[in-house]
Formats: sequence, C-alpha cells, structure tokens
Amino acid sequence: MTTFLAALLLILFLSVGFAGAAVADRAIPAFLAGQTAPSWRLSLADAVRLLQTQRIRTEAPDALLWWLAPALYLALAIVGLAVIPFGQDLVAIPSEVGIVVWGSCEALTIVAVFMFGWSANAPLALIGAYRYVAIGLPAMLLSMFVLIGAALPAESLGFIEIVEAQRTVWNVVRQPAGLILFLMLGLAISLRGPFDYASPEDLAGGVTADVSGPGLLAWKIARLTMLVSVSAVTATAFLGGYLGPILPGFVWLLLKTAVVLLVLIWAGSVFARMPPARMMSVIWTMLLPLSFLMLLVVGVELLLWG
Amino acid sequence: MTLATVLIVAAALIGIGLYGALSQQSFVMLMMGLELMLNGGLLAVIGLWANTMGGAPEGQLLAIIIMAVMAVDMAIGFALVTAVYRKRQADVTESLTTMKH
Amino acid sequence: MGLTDLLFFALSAVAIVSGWRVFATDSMVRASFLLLLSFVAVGLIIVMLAAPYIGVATVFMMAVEMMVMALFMVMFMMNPAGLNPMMMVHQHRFSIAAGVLAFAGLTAAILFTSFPENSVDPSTPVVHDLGIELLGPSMLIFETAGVTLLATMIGSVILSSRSGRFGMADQGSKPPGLEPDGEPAGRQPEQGGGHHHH
Amino acid sequence: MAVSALKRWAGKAPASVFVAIGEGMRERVERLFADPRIERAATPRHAAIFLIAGPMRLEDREDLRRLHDQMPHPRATLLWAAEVGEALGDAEKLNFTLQPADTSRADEAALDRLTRIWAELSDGERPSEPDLLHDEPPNPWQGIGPHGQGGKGMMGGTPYGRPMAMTADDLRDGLALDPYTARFGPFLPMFPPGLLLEMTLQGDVIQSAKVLRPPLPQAARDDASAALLRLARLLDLLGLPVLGHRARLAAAGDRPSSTLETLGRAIRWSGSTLAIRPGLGAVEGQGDLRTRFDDLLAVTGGSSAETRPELPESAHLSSLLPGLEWSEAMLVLNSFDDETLSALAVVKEDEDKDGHDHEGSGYMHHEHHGHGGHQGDGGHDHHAGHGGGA
Repeated sequence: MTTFLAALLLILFLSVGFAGAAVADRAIPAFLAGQTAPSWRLSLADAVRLLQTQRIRTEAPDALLWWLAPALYLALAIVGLAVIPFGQDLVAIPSEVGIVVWGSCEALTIVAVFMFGWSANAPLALIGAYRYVAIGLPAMLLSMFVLIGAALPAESLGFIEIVEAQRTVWNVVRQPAGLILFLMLGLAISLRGPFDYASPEDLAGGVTADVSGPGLLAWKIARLTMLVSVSAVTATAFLGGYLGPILPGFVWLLLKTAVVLLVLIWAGSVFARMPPARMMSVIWTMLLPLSFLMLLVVGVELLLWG
Repeated sequence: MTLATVLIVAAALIGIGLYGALSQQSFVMLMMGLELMLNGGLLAVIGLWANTMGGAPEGQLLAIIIMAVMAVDMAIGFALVTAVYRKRQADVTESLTTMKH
Repeated sequence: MGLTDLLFFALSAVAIVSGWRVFATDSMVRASFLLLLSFVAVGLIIVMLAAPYIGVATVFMMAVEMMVMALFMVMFMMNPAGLNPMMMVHQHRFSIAAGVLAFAGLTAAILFTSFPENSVDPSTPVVHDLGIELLGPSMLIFETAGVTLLATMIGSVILSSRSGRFGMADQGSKPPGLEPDGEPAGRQPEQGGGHHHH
Repeated sequence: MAVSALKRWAGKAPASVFVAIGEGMRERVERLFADPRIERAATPRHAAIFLIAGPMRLEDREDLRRLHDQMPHPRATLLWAAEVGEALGDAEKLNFTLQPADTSRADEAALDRLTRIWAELSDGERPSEPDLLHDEPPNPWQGIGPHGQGGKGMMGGTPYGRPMAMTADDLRDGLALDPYTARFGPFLPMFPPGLLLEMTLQGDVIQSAKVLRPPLPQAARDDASAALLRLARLLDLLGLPVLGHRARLAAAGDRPSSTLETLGRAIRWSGSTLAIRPGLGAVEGQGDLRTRFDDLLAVTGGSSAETRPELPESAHLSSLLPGLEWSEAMLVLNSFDDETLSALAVVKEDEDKDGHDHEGSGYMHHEHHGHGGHQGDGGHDHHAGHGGGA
C-alpha cells in the first residue's frame, strides 16, 4: 500500500518538478540577461514546435541507439528519483543500497549520452560524446566519494537511513565542500553550463547537432527530468530530505529540491566552462583529492564525536 | 529460479565467453570474451552463495574479489593493448608472434 | 511458475542472447553495449538472488567499464560503426566446439551434483553483514584487493605511456648495446607484425 | 481542431533562425539576435528559417543550397540583402536601400519579416520549401556489398563513400590512431563567416589546418560596439550565453556605464579568465588569448581597445591551430578582430599546386567521406531519403 502511495507521489513529484524546471530553465537565464521574464507558455510553444518538425535522419546512423538513448536517459532519471524517500516509509523502490543504485544511474547516464552522440554518425556529435565521457567519468567518481561521506554518519547505503541520520545535523554542515562537488556532478549529469561538454556552443550543439524535431524534444525532456532527479538526490543526501517541521515530508522535499534546482540553473548560467583538457586536470588533481579529504574529515569527526 | 537453473545460465555465459576468448582476433573483442566468462563466474558464485551457504558473508566477499579481478583484467589489458599498439601498430593477436620488442 | 521465475527466465534470456550477440554484431560500439546489457541482466538476477549490493555494484562497475571498452573499440578497431561486415576470427570451429563443450560439461556437472540446501533467510541483513565482514574478519583480503588495484593503476599508466624504458615507445625504444655503440642487446624482432588494415 | 490548436501554440515560440552571414553583415546580424522574438539556432537541424544575410561569394552558393536542404520541414528562406543569383530558387527577398544611418529601420523590417514568415509557416499557410538538390547516394551503387560499396568483406570497397581510415601520427603523444580529415565551414556558427578550413583531427585535437577560403570581409570598425560583440562571441563559447546576450544587448543599444560595469563584474566573477590556459593562442605582438580577452573586458570598463602592433609575416592559422583541441581552437579563432583574422587566414597557394582542379572534383569527394561541409555534418543530408527517412 505504501509502495503504491509512494509511486503516486513519485509521479506527482516528477510532474511538478518537471513543470517547475521547464519554467525556471527559461526564466532564470532571461532574468540574468536582464530581460523580462518570458511567459510560461514559451516552453510549451517550443515543445509543440519541435513536435511538429520533421525528424531528420543522418546518413547511416545507428538508428536503434539513436532512438534508445533519450529513452534510457529519461528512464535513468526516473529510477534515480524512485529510490528517494518522500517520507519515513514512502519509497517507490525501497532499496538498502540506494546510493549505489543512484551511482549506477549516473554511470549509465554517461553511457546514454555517448550513445546519443555516437549513433548520429556525425563528427561534431561524436566529439561531444567523447568529451563528455572524458569529463563525466571522473566527475561521477568524485560524486561517489562525496556520497560515501554522506553515508558514513548513517552507517548505511540506504537513503532512508541517510535522511534519518540527519535529524541531528544536516550533511551539508559536515561536508560543505561535498555539497559543492555534488552540485558540479549535478551540472555534469544534467548537461548544463560549465559542465556541459556534450552539447556546447563550440561544437554547434555537440550531441544534439544533428537531431531535429521530436528527437530533440525527447532529449530536452530527459535532460530536465535528470535535473529534477539530481536536485532531489542532493536535497536528500545533504539537506535532510523530507525532514522538516509542520509541513508533510513530501512538501519539504519538494521545497528543498526546488532550491537546489534553482541554484543549479543559476550556476549553469553564470560560470564559465573550461576547455576540456584544463577541466580534466582540475578534476583529477584538485577536486578528487578534495573529495578524499572531505571523506577523511567526516570519518575523523565520527570517530571523535560519533 | 532454482540453483540448477541459475548455474546453467552461468554455464551458458561461460561457454559463450570461452568461445569469444578463443575465436576473436582483436584484443579488445578477446577481452570481451574474458569479461563474459567472469560474468558467468560471478553469477555462479552468487547463486551458490544464496542457495547453499545460508547467507554467510564470505560468499559475497568472493564476488567482490571477482569484481576486482575484472577491473584489474580490464585495466592491464587495455594498457597492454596500448603498449603493443604504440610499438607495432598492432591490434590483432596474429601480429604478436614474438614477445620481444 | 511465479512472477519471480518469469522475471528470472526473461533476464537470463537477455543475458545469454546479448552475450552471444556481442560476437555476432558488426558494430563494435554495439558489441560493448550488448555486453553491458548482458551484465545489467546478470546484475538484476543477482539482486533477485538476495545480494542487492553485489548486483547493483556490478551494474555500476560494468557501466563504467563498458564505456571505456566502447572508447577503446572506436580507437583501435577499423570500421567501428559496422558499415562493412565484421568477422575477425581464428580457429573458429575449435572455439565453437570448446564453448559448447564447456557448457555441456558444466551443465552435466551441475545436474549430477547434489548441492546442499541452505538458502539465505530473507530477513538476513546481507548488506550489513558484508560490510562487517569486509572491514572486520576479512579486512586483510579486502585491503589486498585495494593494494592490487593501486598496483594495477600504476602498472597501466607505465605500460600505456609513451616513454618506454629505453626511449620513446614508438621510436623503437631499443636497449643500449652491450659495448658502446654496439648492436642493441636482446633478440631482434622479425619484420612484420605490422598493421595491415588500418 | 486539436491540430490547429497545436499549430497556434507553435506560432507562439520564438522563430528559430539559422543564419549564413555574408560580407559586411556580421555585426548587424548579431545585434539583430538581441531581440527575443527570434532565436539563433546552432545548427540548421534546429532551425525553421534560413536567413541569408549579405552578399555571398560564388563558391559559397553550393554550400548554401546544401545547408538549406539540411533543415527539417517546415522550413523557409529569407534573403536579406543577399546576392546569390538563383542558387536558392525563388526564396523570399528583402532588400534595403536605406542610408547607413537608417540601419535600425532596416533591422526592424528584417525582424518583422522573420516573425511573419514564422507565423505563416507554423500556421501552415506557407508551404514548406522543397529540396534544392537531388537526393543522391554519396557513393554510386557498385553492385556488390550491402551498401553498394563495390567490395566484399571487411576491407572491401568504400561504404557510404568513405574509405577505411588509415592511421597517422598524433601530435600529443605519438599514439598513431585514425585521423579524421574534413572541411569545416564556411557557415559553421562558431566560425568567422566565410572561413573554410580543411582540418585533420585526432580525437578533438587539430593536427593540421589549411585555409581553403578566407573569411568574408566585414565592416572594419574598431569601436566599443565591435569589441562588445567580439566579447559576446567568446562568452558564448565559454558556455556563458547569458552574459553573451547581455554584451550583445549593450552593443545594440546605448550603453550607460553602470550596465557595462555590472557586466564586467559578472564576467570577472564567472571565472572566464581562469578558464583560459595562459599562453594559449599566443601570437607575436598580439599577446595570448588571455590578454586579448582582458583587453576586450577592459572595454566594458570604459577604456578603448588598445592598438596592437602589426602581425609578423609568419603568423598564419595553419601554424596557430595545430596542437590545440577543438574548443581552444574555436576560442582562438574568435579572439582576433576582423582585420587581424583576415591577415591570419590568407589562402596559401603554394602548398597545393593543382588547387583549383582539386577544388572542383575533389571537393565533392571530400564532402562525402568527410561529411565535413558547412555544418560539420554537412554534405550528407541531401541523401537523407536514400537512408530511408523522410
């Protein structure tokens, strides 16, 4: 029964989150560019436009993978969200290894993006795909260390226990740098701003350079859904998830997710993207050691006062 | 889902993997065969653990070791492929009839 | 046949069929993704076998591994997109025979062995137990695996880097002679071994 | 009913325009896109309207036709003060005969026309334009092989007109993998308009570059507005379209110093300078990319652009680009002012004696197996139907 309720809540969460993300994705950049906020209709109008546009086939594409990649991306976003608890016993897919499930979703997302770029059989798309793998894999690696740091105080890999362990103090206090690292992963996995190596301007859209109409629409939908998922995971792992006074847990999670989502969209618009080689050395030589350090700090803290 | 069926699936994976490892000329494809065999091995280990060991944690430990072996196999394998390729521009097994240089 | 059985047979079919297709597809990238599919199916079977951590970790690890595999495929193989038919095999009949024989032998062994019946109690906290085991009684084994992985990392960097022991790998990397300016020590490679098709 | 409702919705979206910029039109077009009613598409695949602005060279016309055919239906073309002969069929024309002082009215007319075309197109009032080129396979059918490549087995023939790749050295660490040679340009959105390069890539590192067609000359203006537009291009490439848009707005309208100051602060906070590796794209007398970026940034602080000494004779794109990875190369390409870039991108005849012949017959060949064309993916699209789609 609770699983059924959780599944309903999941659908509700997804729809509300997605609608909010679609509006914020246009409104925040417009606001930052000093323009008047565009109407919410604009996102919908754009979707309808893409829906009515012809779907172009490139020469000798890997048609099957080209269709599958957006679907896989979307499915991963949904599965990743499904292991997030909406309340003490409200999980659509109860899993005692929730973190690892989320980690698999991250890893498979990289596969999905590569598939999408590869299957178009076009040079710029392939360069985008390659590049994304090079940046995405180490980014994912460090996000796992950060998540282990969040799991340490809970002594469990399940998201429910992680949330419950934050009743005394939220994980963001324990490892503030961890939150920032995880937000970077969020940018990488939802393909935006400084970590969007798959579809940047200098590749004329990269993995999406040869996609038109409905295919592009599907990709954009999946990308926004992943943004909602990764925001929810961040809120759960670092900001106490469903914990909060008075309001029901579901609402709290939704609010915290919204905050993270806005921060992600904001950060995606105001920070510059490094050329990939430079980013690579930053990740491997600075950020990865930083994530080790955070893990160490949390461990020592728990040994002394845990 | 009895133990026997799980093990037969594992055996099938090992059989296919063996075929791949023996028949493929390309190093990378050959490694895929090895990975598939390890995959079957992993399944067999977990099958046996789940059905005959009553949940003793050592069985899972063996599975973790298998996964570590997979990682080592891949990393060293690719490093060797790269080294050989640098040296000889070769990516098929037939080009390596001598181990020196 | 319950739902579990149905799911198990479906996943097994996926694992085996995609495992076979790995060696039957023309496109190298598809081959690595098919292998990934096979691993994901096995991972899910493992989750069904009451070992959630191992199962999900398999999926996680294999997603990364197969991604790297796909990159290497594109790098080193000609015709990675499978535009031409692709069949690079040797000792084909022998390999098929060996594969079938291995399967038949193992199956016979499975069918004629009586295994003890001692299933996992569903209420056992398997993941918790595994964690305690890893960082408790079997810590040494676990640490050994860690050190092995570290050695692997160092080894693969050394092996794949350009600078060989006696100079750049692609410029010969010949050992110095036994006397000054003499022939390089060691056996000389025969010609060939070259790369004909690239 | 439902269909017409959908159509009405689509008309509310901003018009997605892919633009091929001709002689002297770059800055005007870029200022045009500060308007929210239109959106600049990164590739023709995302666009509904093909805007051809300004006079074009004769040899670019074939590329324009191919770009046109790459767009998905429904599509339309607008020739804005463009002279392309009959290359684009009977596409809609908009000419301005206004005085230079009246450019804003001409721009307004272009905007109006673009929005009207999009409204008609989304309504279905305006029929989508048919292909201009024949739908031909890139490699003629040769009777053997699943793709008619004229050969059997793994190495046989040339599937889809692409011969098997051969290995070549890599500048980075000598791992000799398959290089990829293709023509990039002349209307790639991140390229200076008109520039056509033949580049060899290993992964995304450029191994060699050769200028086939120089960039189209632009109005040589050296004022704050031009500098801001140049800054906007770099910001776009650095993944900061929001700040790029602000810079374009500032370039289009009047510029109160407070707006420029906040923009400058936002750019400094974005870490753009840090993102650029020091020493990247250094040219004698012109500094490296970082100093050029800082110079442009100084314009937002009110100082005028510094004049740089003459370029050394030897400086050329063919020696500047190799060794850079793609995104660094794009930043370098966009960091020069128009005059410097033209000096850097002179077509060198000496390398290729049979150059012109090559241009004629070899071109198509390259087009096909390199799918290099204009969009980076060009060339193959008019064969789309051959593949089975559309």
